[in-house]
Amino acid sequence: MEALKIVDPSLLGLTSEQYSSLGPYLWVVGGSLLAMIFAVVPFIPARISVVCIAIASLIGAVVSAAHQITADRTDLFAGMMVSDGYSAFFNILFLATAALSILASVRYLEKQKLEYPEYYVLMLFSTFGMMLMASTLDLISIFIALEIMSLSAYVLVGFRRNDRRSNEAAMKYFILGAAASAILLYGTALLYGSTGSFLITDILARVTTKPELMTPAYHLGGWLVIVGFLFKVAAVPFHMWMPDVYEGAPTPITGFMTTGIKAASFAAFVRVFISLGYGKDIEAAIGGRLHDVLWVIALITMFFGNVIALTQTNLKRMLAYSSIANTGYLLVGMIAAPHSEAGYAPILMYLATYTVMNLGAFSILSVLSGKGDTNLNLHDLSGLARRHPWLSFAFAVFLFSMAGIPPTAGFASKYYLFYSAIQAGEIWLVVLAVLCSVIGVYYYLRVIVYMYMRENEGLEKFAVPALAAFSIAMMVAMTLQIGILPSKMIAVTKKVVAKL
Amino acid sequence: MNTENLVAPWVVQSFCAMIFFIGLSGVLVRRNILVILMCVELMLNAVNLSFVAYAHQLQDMGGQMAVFFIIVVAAAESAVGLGLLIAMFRTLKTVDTDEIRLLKE
Amino acid sequence: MEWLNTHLLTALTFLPLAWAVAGMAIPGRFSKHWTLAGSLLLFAVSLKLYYGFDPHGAEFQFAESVEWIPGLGVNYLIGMDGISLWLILLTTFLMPIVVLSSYNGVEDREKEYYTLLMALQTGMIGAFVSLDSFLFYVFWEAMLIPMYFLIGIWGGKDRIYATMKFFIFTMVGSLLMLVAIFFLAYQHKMQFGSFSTALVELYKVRLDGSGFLSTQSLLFLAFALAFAIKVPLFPLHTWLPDAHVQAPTAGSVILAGVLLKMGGYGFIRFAFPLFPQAVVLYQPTFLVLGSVAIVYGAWVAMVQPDMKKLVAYSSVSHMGYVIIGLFSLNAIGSTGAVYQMLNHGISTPALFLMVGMLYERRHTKEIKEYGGITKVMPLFAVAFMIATLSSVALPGTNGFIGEFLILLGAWKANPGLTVLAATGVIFGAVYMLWMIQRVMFGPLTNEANKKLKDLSLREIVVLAPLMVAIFWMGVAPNFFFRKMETSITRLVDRTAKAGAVAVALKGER
Amino acid sequence: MDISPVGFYLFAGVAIACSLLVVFKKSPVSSAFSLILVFAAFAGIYANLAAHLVAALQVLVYAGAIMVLFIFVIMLLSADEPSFDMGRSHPLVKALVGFFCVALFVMFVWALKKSDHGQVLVGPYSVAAVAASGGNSKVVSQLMFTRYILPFELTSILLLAGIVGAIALAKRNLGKEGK
Amino acid sequence: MLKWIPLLPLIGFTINGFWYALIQCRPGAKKAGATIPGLIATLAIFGAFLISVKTFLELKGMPAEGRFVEQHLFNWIHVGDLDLKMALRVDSLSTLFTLVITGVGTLIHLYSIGYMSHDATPGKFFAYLNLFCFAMLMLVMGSSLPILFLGWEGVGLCSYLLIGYWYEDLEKAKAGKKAFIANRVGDLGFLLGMFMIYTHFGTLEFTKITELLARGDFIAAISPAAITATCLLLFVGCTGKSAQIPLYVWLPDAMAGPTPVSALIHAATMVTSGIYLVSRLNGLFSLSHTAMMTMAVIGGLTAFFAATIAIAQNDIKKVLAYSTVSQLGYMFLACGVGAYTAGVFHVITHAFFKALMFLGAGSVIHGMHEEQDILKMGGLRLKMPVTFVTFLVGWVAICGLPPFSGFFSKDEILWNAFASPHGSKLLWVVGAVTAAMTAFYMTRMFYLTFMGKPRFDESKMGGAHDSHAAHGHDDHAGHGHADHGHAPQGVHESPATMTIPLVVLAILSIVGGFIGIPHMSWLEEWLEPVIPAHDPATFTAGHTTEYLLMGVSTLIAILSIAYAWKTYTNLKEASARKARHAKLHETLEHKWYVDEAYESAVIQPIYEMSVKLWKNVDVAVIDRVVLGFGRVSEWTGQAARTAQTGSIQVYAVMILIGLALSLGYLVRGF
Repeated sequence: MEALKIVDPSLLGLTSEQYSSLGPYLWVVGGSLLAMIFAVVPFIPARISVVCIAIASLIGAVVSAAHQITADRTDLFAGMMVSDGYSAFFNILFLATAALSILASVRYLEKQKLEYPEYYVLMLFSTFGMMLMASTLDLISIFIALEIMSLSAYVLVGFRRNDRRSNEAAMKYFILGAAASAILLYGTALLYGSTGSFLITDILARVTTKPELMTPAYHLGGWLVIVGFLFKVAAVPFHMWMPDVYEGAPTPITGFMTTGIKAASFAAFVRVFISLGYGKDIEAAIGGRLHDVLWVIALITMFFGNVIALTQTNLKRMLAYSSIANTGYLLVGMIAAPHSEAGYAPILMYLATYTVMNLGAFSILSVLSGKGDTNLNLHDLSGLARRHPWLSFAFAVFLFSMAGIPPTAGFASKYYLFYSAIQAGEIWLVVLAVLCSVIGVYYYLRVIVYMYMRENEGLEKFAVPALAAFSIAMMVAMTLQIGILPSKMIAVTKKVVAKL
Repeated sequence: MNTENLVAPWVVQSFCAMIFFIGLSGVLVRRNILVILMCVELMLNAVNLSFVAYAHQLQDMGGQMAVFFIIVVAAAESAVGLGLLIAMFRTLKTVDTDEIRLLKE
Repeated sequence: MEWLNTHLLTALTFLPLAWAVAGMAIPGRFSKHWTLAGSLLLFAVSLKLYYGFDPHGAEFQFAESVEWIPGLGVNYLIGMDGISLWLILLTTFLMPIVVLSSYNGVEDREKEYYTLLMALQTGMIGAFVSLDSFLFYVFWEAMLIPMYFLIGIWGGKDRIYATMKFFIFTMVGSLLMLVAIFFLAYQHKMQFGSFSTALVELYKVRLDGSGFLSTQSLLFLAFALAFAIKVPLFPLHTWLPDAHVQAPTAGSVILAGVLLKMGGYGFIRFAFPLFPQAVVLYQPTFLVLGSVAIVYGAWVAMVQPDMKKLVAYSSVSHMGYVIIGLFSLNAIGSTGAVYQMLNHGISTPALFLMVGMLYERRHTKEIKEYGGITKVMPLFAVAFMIATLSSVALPGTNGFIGEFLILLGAWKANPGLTVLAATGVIFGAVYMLWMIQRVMFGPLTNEANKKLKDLSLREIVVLAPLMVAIFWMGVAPNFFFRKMETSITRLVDRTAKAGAVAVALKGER
Repeated sequence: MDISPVGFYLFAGVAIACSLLVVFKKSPVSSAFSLILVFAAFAGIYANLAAHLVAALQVLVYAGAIMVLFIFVIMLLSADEPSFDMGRSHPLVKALVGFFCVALFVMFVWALKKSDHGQVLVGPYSVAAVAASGGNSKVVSQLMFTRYILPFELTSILLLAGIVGAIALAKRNLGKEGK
Repeated sequence: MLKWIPLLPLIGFTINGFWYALIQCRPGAKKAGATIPGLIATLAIFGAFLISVKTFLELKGMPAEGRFVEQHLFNWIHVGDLDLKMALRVDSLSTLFTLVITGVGTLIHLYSIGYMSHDATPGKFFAYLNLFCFAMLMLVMGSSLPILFLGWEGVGLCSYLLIGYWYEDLEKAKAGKKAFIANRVGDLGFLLGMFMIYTHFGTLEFTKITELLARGDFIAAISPAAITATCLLLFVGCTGKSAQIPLYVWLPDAMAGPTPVSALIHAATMVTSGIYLVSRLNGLFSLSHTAMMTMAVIGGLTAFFAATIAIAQNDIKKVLAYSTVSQLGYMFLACGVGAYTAGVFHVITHAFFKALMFLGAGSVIHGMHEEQDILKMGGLRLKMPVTFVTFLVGWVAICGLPPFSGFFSKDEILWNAFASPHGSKLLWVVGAVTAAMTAFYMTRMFYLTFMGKPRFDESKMGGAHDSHAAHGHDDHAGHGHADHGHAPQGVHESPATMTIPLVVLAILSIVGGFIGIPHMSWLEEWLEPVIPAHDPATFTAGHTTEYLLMGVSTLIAILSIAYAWKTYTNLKEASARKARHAKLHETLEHKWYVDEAYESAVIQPIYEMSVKLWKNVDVAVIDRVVLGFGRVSEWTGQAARTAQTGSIQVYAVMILIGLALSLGYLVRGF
């Protein structure tokens, strides 16, 4: 047997155009490293320098990511990583989430006496993990990116070290996260065993050319990977961890998690779901049963997400369950995507608007939360409109957007999603989804009732920090802009998804 | 090479599955967080073995590469996990999952 | 000014919103004058609409079309015909009256109050002009938010329950309508290759309308549910009394004056032309529901202790007439129904304004608190009497024309039911006159009533236009019919013919 | 596909026994030691499957580094009191876990058995070819730095994150606490 | 010229109305006198009277068949194939009615100036009176059924406003409400009748309807059942408006209004609109025998029934009210047997003598300072000579003694009841008995009021009477003329403005009969184009029986007058007889407990039903269902929420179960 020619020269070097496509990732990693260094520099107060570096690197990354959207697709690292419209779209989303979360948490950490620079470094690492999840095409790399994101998240959740609730939340998240990652990994192993490759593009190619590769082990592996992702996005049977973690974690982190981590998980989920080969004719996948199972999961996710949220008085837990409900709507999008003309575009749009809405809401909550992040209850909000008209107006816009009332982005994206779901023939699922969202309308409006219509014995007056006010205002503007003129956003998502 | 008394690939995979489920049941049943972490390691090892077995069957190096990365991930994970455990121990003075029921409903 | 001529409807729709936003800069004290000026200006602009509209011209005039969401085939398509002309004029006519009536009725957070009123107007006018079903839905929902806040913040004791119930009730109905709109757009794509939610396009979509549960019937039911809740039709009306009792005077005037018309307008603009067979199939059911609504509304109104609730239930009864008028599916009945919508938009707001005036004086709406106030408030008594006559449909007032045409139209469709519906004429007189007797006539027993002041000049100016309208619409209805008749007949005949043909086809098949 | 049955079944038996011990042993230390035995058994199987580098790593990293860390933490937290806490867990939980784990295992075995249909795909790296081109470690390391360069770099970031995280959590006083 | 007849009263109404609303009822305004508004109103109606006389003369000059004057005002409703024009049309029938309305109306307006001199708000009263005349004139001059309906409901409204004029007394307000609602029930029938006509005839114009009625082939096409139904529905409208059996209850209570109102509305004009409608559509009615028969029977029954009640009434106005109901019964009896001309004739004569007697009663009450109970009157012939004489004429006319108008019209009706093809002997008997009773109770009232010794104490009355407690019957506490309390002056004759109309009406009551003397009645020949006269051949009896019957009816009248006169000369004997059959008398006094019957049979159940409807259907069923959804989702939310126990074990087990179940389902598909 002669020696195998392993070394392939083309893999060694990186062409200049590949470098530019790696721009965003390099910015973020560079930023985090620099931040770590400045954290320990004696003279400059870490508080300011680390934040500035973090924001600067995020902005640099956004700029370079913006070029990628229009640039055509370039493959990197022997096909393991790709820089196409899809990944650029999500990169911008994650970078924006990170930037806005940092803006919201600067004053928050000061109030909570938690001003450690590690916070921002870990935030950058987690963002890096997310960006990779959206752009890697190889199962192992996706797993590693997932781990980068999750490890930083576990630490960030447990960041308030001497608070029992924060530790408890972090530990719960860690253990269940680890178990779920193991399940995902085992699925990858089974897929590898059936198709002989990690690259999802290869898997798709091999499965479509030789359908007999779809052995029971393949389906088993595929379902385990799907379950791994369902856990990450907190679909109902696997959602139990989310409310506790959201309640225990510091508020900006909850905001960061509910938007960033969910979006990243969905980004990877979409790529993997397409490559599993079930997309062509979802009704017939795994003997027609995959469609039914996903249908049921989507329904119970929407139903229980909304119904339990109805009973919550703690704001963070309520938004956690509303996030579960939104996962339900996204799952409806997933089921409908293969057969609808708009494909996965509605999911992307929904994720974008969902991120803007929730981030805005959580920034407001971080501004509202008092010392020690006491759990924020509904009646703390009563009469807020009288003392902070603009803040409560912003919160009302976000709530109306989550409830899906017309002039807001939430409405545009939710009904673009249902619109494409109807085209895919899922009429009864959409009717049920619509009825669940009516339950949602109730508890979103209940918050507005407390703010506007109750006498004000709630929180005492407090100063709204400038940074947070700026980010909230920007998000309100985005929500209304997308709500009134959604066509630009729809066009972008459609173009991005076309090359998927 | 007498082929008939060789170990069939599905047997190896079933063995991995068994180890995996023993690890999983350990995570579910045991209350001591340390043991839970160990069981997670056990599950990851089962997956590693499955990777190597498939690599061997498919005559492809991918499996072994994957194992290499999984070991690294497991290391990082347990580092953070134990860090969390220490932080929790410092405040809750216990490693029992039954104590941490503060966040519910 | 040239832009104004070509884009009159857009200007009309968004002028109030812009005016409200501009009003933000004005200190709270002056916002009410600012809003009054704005609403009067809007009324003037809408009169331009009246003179520009040529009844025998194109089906939809002052049409404007701009691409809004190409992905969904939705474009900003607005236009108006005879029906929406009068409903818009009703809205712009009522708004100055509402603003003037809440001059000293509202003390706290005045600026937000008037901003919400103007935003509400944008929503309403938008809904009346939009010819794209998605755009209609957007305005339909956007209208809810200002009303939600109006009732929620300035309302009565348990306003939160009322406003929440109002919002969720309308929301459930309208969401199913939205699903139906999407399905229609999808059918349009299947049959014509491209998505479109424009009304004129959707007319062309052919749907299987054979059975009671055929696709066309299900779609019709989805639309009908949304509009029946809004009308409100008998079984779905319980939100109305609560909303009215808790709403501030201005809120309930707009709610009764215009929002209830949205249901009727929705039926004749969307449900009828889109699903002719289903309309013919479900005609008897809705005729029965309408008649029951009339009698039920009248009977329950009779026993109400609270004046506002009584007038609210009277609205249920009046709108029952509108439903039978619409579903008689002939020119006379439908024209009567649309006219009845206008009448109801004049007489019920007058009644609500006067109850509001009493509330401002005595801070109670209970009938037993009053008695014999004609002695101290004679002019008020005259005005209240005129409004009652209009609501009781006395010939010479606007109510009679509406009810006469509706009953005549309904008689052609189904004589038996019309007898039941016509008994509403009696019960209508019973509950109104009994209320007048307990409030207006009889000895002046209650001490507090002795000191009541009669109508102030402002209040006279508020009520005068309504009184004039009552008689003008009663004596010279042709002035109104001329402009709306061709549109109504065009819609109704298309529905009746298409529906009948299909039913006949089904019959002989 | 030449796994010598004797070696494999021996190591497999040890591995299963020890992993059961890990789960059902009272004290965490004994669980830790039985886990080390499991790792050793696994290393044996790896060697049997001609994955020598992995076997070495298994022993060095898993048994050596991670388990040492575990034992160190057990001693640090003196969490070794023999609290056989499994007893206290809710009987229903145990019943459910038992039932569903067995059910899943049966499903897995059925699926794996059903899909074991011989050599559909064969890659170039047969045992002989690997030996020919310089042994397992050489091939693995060459692949590591050419085809699998991306995961390799990512793991470096991952470890970095792990370190920063562990310090942020466990370090006694992080700068001036609450300055 | 025609439009000025209704327009003048309308102008009168607007002037008085606005003057009252804008000036008089401002808080500080001084109290307006009755004369100025009175004059405006009277002039308005008098102008209308002059124009209607001119129109009458104009019509006289025209040839028989072309005898009508039309004037188109404007297009009222033009929708689809319905094209209603607001047009006035006066032909021989309606000109008679306009003459009666404007004539009697003028007299009553004049009378009211005096009567309402002490009232607080005369402007309002005269405004309403003029509005009534406008509505009544529209009713009779309308060229199509909807315009008639416009007038029909307009008069209903005015009667409501005028009955409840003294609104501070709750009883009066209730009476007004009762009148309006009773009318509304009738109007419902009328409305449905109109729809039937429209669907079958395609038009609502009278001229077109009469043309179609003439075309035999057209009538054959319509099913007889439909025609009967239409007639019956229209007749229901008439019973409501003209107070026949089922819906007459509102008329006696309508006496709560001021007396001129009772005279004008509830005697002369409004209540006769039913007859106008029936005679206007006589072509339609004569097509269906059953409708005619029901009309006759109900008319007869009402006449008899009302007469029995009238006997036991002590309030002077109540007696007159029931007598009006009875006389209306006669008119419908006439129309029922096909003698529409006789009906119209009786309308005219009745208008004269009944208005006379009401005004007479009014002046008695005015003189007796609001005393209405005839048992407390007596011997007024000396105190109020003019009222006495005119009342005497009215009394004689209504009893039907020969030279007076009452005799001719009532006799015409009895004769037709007896001999016409639609009539029957039984109907004549009922008519005759009722005639006897009419004579009895009228004589009783006349005697007790004017003859015998005065049974009242003059000194207590006079200036202070407005403060006396509201005893027994309703009093006019409302219109206190407290400001100029005059010295107690006893019973006095009414001023000239009140007595002149009495005299005029007395003359008319005498002369009125001569326009319809049997066999050479000018009236029959005048109404020929509108109401085709009966050809005598179809009659079941000849002229001789006619004269014979005339004699019999006169005889009955004389006998019952004598009998009544004898009984009431000595009161003690009369009260003794009353005690003997006390129970019958007591029931009569309570109007056969009809009001109480209606209350318990109709109004109470509806009230309870609506309370139940509101409480059970609205609150219990619909609201509970609606809130039910909320509660169910709340409950499931709570249940699902408790599953979140917080322990990691449970969460992990949930994942395991999720995984196992989904795989269990999927495995079969592998």
